[in-house]
Amino acid sequence: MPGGLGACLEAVKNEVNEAKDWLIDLDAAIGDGDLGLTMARGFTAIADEYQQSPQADVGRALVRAGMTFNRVAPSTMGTLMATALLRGGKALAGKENPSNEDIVQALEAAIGGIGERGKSQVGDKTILDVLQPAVETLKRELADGKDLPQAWSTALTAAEKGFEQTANMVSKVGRASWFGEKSVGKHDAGAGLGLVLWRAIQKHFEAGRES
Amino acid sequence: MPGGLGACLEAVKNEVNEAKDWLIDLDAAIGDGDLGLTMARGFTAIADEYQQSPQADVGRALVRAGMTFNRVAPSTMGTLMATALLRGGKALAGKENPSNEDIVQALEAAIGGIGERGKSQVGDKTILDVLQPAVETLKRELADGKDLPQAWSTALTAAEKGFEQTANMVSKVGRASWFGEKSVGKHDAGAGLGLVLWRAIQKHFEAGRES
Amino acid sequence: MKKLINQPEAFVDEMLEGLLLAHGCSLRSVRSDNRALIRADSPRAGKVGIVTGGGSGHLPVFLGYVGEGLADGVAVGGVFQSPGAEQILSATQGVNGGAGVLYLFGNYQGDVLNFEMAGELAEMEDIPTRTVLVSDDVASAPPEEWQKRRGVAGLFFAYKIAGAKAESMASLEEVEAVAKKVVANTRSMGVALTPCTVPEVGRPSFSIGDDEMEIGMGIHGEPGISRTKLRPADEVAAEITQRIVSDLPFKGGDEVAVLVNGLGSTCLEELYIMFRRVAKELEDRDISIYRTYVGEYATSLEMAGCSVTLLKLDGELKELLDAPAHSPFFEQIGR
Amino acid sequence: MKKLINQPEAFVDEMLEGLLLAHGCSLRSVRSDNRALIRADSPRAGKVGIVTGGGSGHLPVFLGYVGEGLADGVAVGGVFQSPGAEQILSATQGVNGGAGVLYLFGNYQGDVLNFEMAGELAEMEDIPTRTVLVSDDVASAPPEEWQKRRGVAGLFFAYKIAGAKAESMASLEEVEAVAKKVVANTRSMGVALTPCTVPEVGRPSFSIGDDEMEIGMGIHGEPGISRTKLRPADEVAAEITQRIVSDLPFKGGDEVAVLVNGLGSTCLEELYIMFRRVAKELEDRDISIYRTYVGEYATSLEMAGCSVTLLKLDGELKELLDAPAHSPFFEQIGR
Ligand SMILES: Nc1ncnc2c1ncn2[C@@H]1O[C@H](COP(=O)(O)OP(=O)(O)O)[C@@H](O)[C@H]1O
Ligand SMILES: Nc1ncnc2c1ncn2[C@@H]1O[C@H](COP(=O)(O)OP(=O)(O)O)[C@@H](O)[C@H]1O
Ligand SMILES: [Mg+2]
Ligand SMILES: [Mg+2]
Ligand SMILES: [Mg+2]
Ligand SMILES: [Mg+2]
Repeated sequence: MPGGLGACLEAVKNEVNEAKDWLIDLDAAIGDGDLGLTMARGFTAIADEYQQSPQADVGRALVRAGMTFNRVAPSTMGTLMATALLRGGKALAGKENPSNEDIVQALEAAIGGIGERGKSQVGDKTILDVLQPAVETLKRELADGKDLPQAWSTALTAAEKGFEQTANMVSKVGRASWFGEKSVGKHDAGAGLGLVLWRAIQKHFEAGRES
Repeated sequence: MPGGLGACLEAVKNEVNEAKDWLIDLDAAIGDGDLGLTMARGFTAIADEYQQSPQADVGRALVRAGMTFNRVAPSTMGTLMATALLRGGKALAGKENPSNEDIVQALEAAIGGIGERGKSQVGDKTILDVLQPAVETLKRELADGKDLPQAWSTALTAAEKGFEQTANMVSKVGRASWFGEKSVGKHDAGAGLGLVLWRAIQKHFEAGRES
Repeated sequence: MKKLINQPEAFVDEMLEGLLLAHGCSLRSVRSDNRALIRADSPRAGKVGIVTGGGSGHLPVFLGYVGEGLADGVAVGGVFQSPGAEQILSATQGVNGGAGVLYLFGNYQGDVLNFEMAGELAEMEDIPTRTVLVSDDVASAPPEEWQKRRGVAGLFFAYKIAGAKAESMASLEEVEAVAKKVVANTRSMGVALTPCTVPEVGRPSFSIGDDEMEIGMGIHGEPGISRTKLRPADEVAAEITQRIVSDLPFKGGDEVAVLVNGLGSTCLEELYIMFRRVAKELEDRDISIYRTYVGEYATSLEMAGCSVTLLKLDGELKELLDAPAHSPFFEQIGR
Repeated sequence: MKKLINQPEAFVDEMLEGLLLAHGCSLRSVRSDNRALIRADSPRAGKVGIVTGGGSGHLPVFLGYVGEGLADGVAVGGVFQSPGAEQILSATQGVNGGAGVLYLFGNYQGDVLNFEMAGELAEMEDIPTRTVLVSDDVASAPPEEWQKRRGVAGLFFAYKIAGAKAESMASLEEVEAVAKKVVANTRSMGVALTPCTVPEVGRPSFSIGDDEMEIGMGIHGEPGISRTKLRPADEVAAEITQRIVSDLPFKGGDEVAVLVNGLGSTCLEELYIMFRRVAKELEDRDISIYRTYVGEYATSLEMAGCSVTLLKLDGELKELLDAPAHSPFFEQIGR
């Protein structure tokens, strides 16, 4: 990745902070409106922590980030992000320059962790509805021989589609599920976060390519 | 008195009820605003009680009224009115047709009771600043040979003057005293009540004279 | 303020009905008048009875402090209104165990007048009474006139200590003396952020800007000593503590009990934030805290704000403060 | 809503500082992290530890129920935010007396996820844990899905009874079993009149008309089941009782414990007016009240409103409910 993990975390941090109010509004509609705050706090903390003491082992770095994320943002999504970082980190243990295959495996482990921890699946109107199709597309595109930035860019379209589809779904889990049918017509906030994350890295790749 | 004690209590009840909002406003300015409510309640209760079971012995009737007044309106003024009724009643014990002299004595006992119970005196910015000069005037006019209605009417002027003067005084007792110097410029609510009571009986005499 | 009530006029009586349904084992009414309540085990032969009373709207004050090691009887007035002399007399009769009765209540004129009337009536029945007025609100009169001050949350310390003394079967004179000692050593000051609404009145008791607070305001909305913009809790706690400490004055080396009391809608979390700073202010002055109470001990319906009370302790007061106490509203197991 | 606070971000930590200053004899922090608190006498060898936790802003929930005959440890989150797994683990380690630890808390996903993470970490340290979720809020899911419901004031009964069981040195399985029994027999419903304001957010958690109320609203402002004009307390109490009774269902001849709980700014007087009608409704259905609690047991900052909780009792539950309990926020001397 251009600039390594540190630059990548920095890119995510900036994008999430920019999307803060948007995420708050999405979560406020059928939740408690904290998502923008907790995610800004979490992604800022892990980026800053890495900046202060970088770690060559990407796996280890992600595990540490997961623990930190949970400490500073122990909300639902904070805990799911922590779980994702821990699982992804475990999958990358010992790697300093993960291959594309490693990355796909780590992403699969991460979203597997979210589903397991959250006892949720695609269709429940969550972040999974963005991340699952995005990772599937990424994997297929890479298998088709695309390079990582290209594949990531194509997967962004899948992520966007996934996000749009959450508006048609009934919330099955978490706070939003209490709204039942009333949740239809509103996008899921966590899905919004998934999109922000995916787009952040896509932009980061793009910037890397241009520079 | 025209129509006896019952008609007199009825006249007071009506006048106090009419003055209710005015008394509330006066008390609200440098007190808690309940004076109109408590006095309407108290004077209504004793008039209605007398109506239901009249009593020839004016003294006894007033003592009973005092107990009732305290039960339905145990505020500062309610308790002072109860004390006044008890003392006045005691002074008239056994009388069915009190003389003018009896009445003056009863009134003196009543305002003496207020001063004792309230540990207050003329100049403290209270009901006494109306009742004391009124009773003094009444006594002097009667001694001068005026009849009761005439004397009462002249005393009303003293009551009115007393009421006006309370606006220049600093509150020395009760809730209003917490306002200290800030009470200057405002009339005392209890003095307002004193005026209402005196005027009620004056009107009652007038009506009696006309009929 | 929105309320869960029925007819406003029924507020006090329905509250009392509910209360007796809930706490009928601890409290009972005298001659079926719910506005005169006494401990279920009253009268206790040879024990000084403590009777208190005042307006409704201040729970747990007043009736919440009727219990073991506390007061014995209470006369309940309308909201922010004195109870009648008749009810005070009923409570007096109900708790009279032959050792006399102490009238212990806050210094408000309506209450004073009615307790006086009741005391005269009780005397006619050969029940000796004494009166101790609680007048702890520093904001309501200068130090040299402290006995003219209003009674606020300091009532709690008076009940706790006089109640413990009476429970020890002390004489009327002894109970009166220790109650006077508490009052002389207790100082309080409050801050109000919002008014409250008396149900029958239906509108707020006073008006205050959305960004204002008033230090020294009384529990019925009586005027305070300074209205300012809303300030941080630390500043408010520091100012209140300073005013209280310099009033008695409390001095370095003193041992005190502290009560941080919520007026109604201010939440417990905020009270602890206030206490945090009060404790620091006391520490800075070398005044040590012997015992702390934080919570709603004397409220004003749903008024927002809090008060701070300090009681200077000596050996006797410490022992009595530590004694167990038990009512439906206040339990203390002991030190 | 006006608040007595300093920096909003410091709200929880300053509250905890104040609390530990006030109650340092009863509570202590684990490894100087005030967000992981345990009974001062923890760990007690051979006793099952009970750890709870959740967001701040609900005092006395959660940390107010750490004490004798109650819970042993608590992890404290931000306002309306779950605590982190790390703090839950700290509390778990702090109370572990070798007999295992019961996680007992309200059914909110953020909390569930973090307790799950903590449980996995505790397992790695050979501390066996069990989890019982309190899910008493009738308004939040249909009867057949009662285990998906949110946890509200019913938490109190769970602490009281599981705590008494643990105090009797019962095994982890036994404590878990009785906790499950409480939860299965507890039902609550609330009504909200005003929203509350999370300090860091700075604006009300939801909007509601000046003349409206919402039955079934959750303690963080989660949507309820009916928003109507403000109705008399009697009507509200009758409706809530009916909904709760028909849910379990509670039946004629049942014995219950009742909790009428204030959400924050609703005053005690109003809670007794509500209880008065709840008691009547139960009497009409031949359901008898064994024990009553009225007061603020689980709040939502300064939200106005209240909740009613019923617990169906049997011999075992009655005995455990009557056991003494003692914390800085709750004292019960026994029956
Ligand atoms: N069980 C779950 N599994 C996966 N994602 C979930 C689950 N529950 C909630 N989410 C996601 O989390 C988002 C809300 O996160 P957050 O605001 O942290 O929740 P809360 O404020 O309720 O703790 C939802 O929009 C949804 O995408
Ligand atoms: N000590 C006193 N002696 C005589 N009159 C008094 C005394 N204190 C108050 N008053 C009178 O009572 C009036 C207020 O009565 P009320 O509204 O019943 O008082 P509160 O509401 O404080 O109980 C005052 O305006 C004053 O005239
Ligand atoms: Mg959220
Ligand atoms: Mg949240
Ligand atoms: Mg008045
Ligand atoms: Mg009054």
